[in-house]
Amino acid sequence: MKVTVKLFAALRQQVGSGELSKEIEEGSTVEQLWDFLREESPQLPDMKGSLLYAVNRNYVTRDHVLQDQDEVVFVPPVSGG
Amino acid sequence: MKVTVKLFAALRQQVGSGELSKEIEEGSTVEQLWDFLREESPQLPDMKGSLLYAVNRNYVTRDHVLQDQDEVVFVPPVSGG
Amino acid sequence: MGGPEAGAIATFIGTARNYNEGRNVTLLEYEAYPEMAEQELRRLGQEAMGQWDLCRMAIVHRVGPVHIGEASVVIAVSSGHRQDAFAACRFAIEEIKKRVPIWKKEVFEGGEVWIGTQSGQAFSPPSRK
Amino acid sequence: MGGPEAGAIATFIGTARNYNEGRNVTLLEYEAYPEMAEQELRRLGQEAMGQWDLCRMAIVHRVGPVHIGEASVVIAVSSGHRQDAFAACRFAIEEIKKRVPIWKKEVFEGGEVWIGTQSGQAFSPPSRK
Repeated sequence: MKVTVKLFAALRQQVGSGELSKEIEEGSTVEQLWDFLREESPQLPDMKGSLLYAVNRNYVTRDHVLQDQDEVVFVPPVSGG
Repeated sequence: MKVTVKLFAALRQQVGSGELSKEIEEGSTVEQLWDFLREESPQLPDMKGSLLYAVNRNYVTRDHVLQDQDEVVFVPPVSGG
Repeated sequence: MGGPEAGAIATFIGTARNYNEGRNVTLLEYEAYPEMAEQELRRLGQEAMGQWDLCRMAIVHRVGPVHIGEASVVIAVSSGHRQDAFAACRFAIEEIKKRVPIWKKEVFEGGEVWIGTQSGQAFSPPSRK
Repeated sequence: MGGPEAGAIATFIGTARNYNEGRNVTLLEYEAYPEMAEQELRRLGQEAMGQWDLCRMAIVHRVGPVHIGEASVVIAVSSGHRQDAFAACRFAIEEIKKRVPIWKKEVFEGGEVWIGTQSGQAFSPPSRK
């Protein structure tokens, strides 16, 4: 199945793209997708401890299971305001 | 000796004047001046418990001894803002 | 109020409400002991500047009639970090309500009353200076 | 923001400072995940309306370049009583900084950095929803 990954801020710059389309296995969690992405793009920092996960514009826990066509965003610490 | 009493808000309306000139005895305290004023103008409420005293534009305690030419204000509970 | 070294501006505006303690208010009227009010405002501003790390602070209070919906008081504070601006802004309005010699008369349907001096009402006077 | 039933308006303005953690900052640049940022702002507004007795609330956050001295975020809250406006205004900026997906890049003399994602810096992530 296929999901869309959107990248922002530091992550967007590190990967060099704001949007990726990823083929993943059924039953994958959002955390597994992040691990998968880091294998592909080793320039991504090891920042699991400070990362939040958003699926379809809502925060989810790391063990959230992805569905086909999900929009996934790895949210580095926000710094608005 | 002589002091000036300025009255504001409810007190001004109750006395019907914003400024009074008062002859007082040497050694009088600001609280004694209030008592004296209430004898003269019984329409003034018994509000010692909530009154503040200001002499020459500074808050003072009730036992503050007045000097000639002092400007005295009896400050009912303020309600600015 | 801002400036290159400011990261935060907090403001407070007090406005005239049409309702207070069961009364339909139609107008407010403020009266001040002007020389002392200005001095106390300046003083509390200095106290705030000493207590928090502020860039600038301004306070304006109206006297005379203030119609419903209009502002009676405006406080603005800028600082490097937001905590200071918030705290000082809050401090300013609380101190104004405790010690700055300004009084509000509420005109409502059927009467008027000086707020703070109704007979029978209990007050906690500010600590005397 | 005001209105006949409002007695208080509290506002907060975040402005771009020329100095942060030893760096002479020359420009800020904000980037957002716009759809989710708007949704989170709306959500935190609703939470504030449920938690305090408010009349109105508005939040604006800029994206793109923000020059030194300019505002990056404006929050305005009106309420019958000042405690509610202050508390909700404070809540809004704290929540924005915790959970609204907006990021700030600081451009300074000699470099630039995304705030919040510097390596080696410790973060306390917001509670997951």
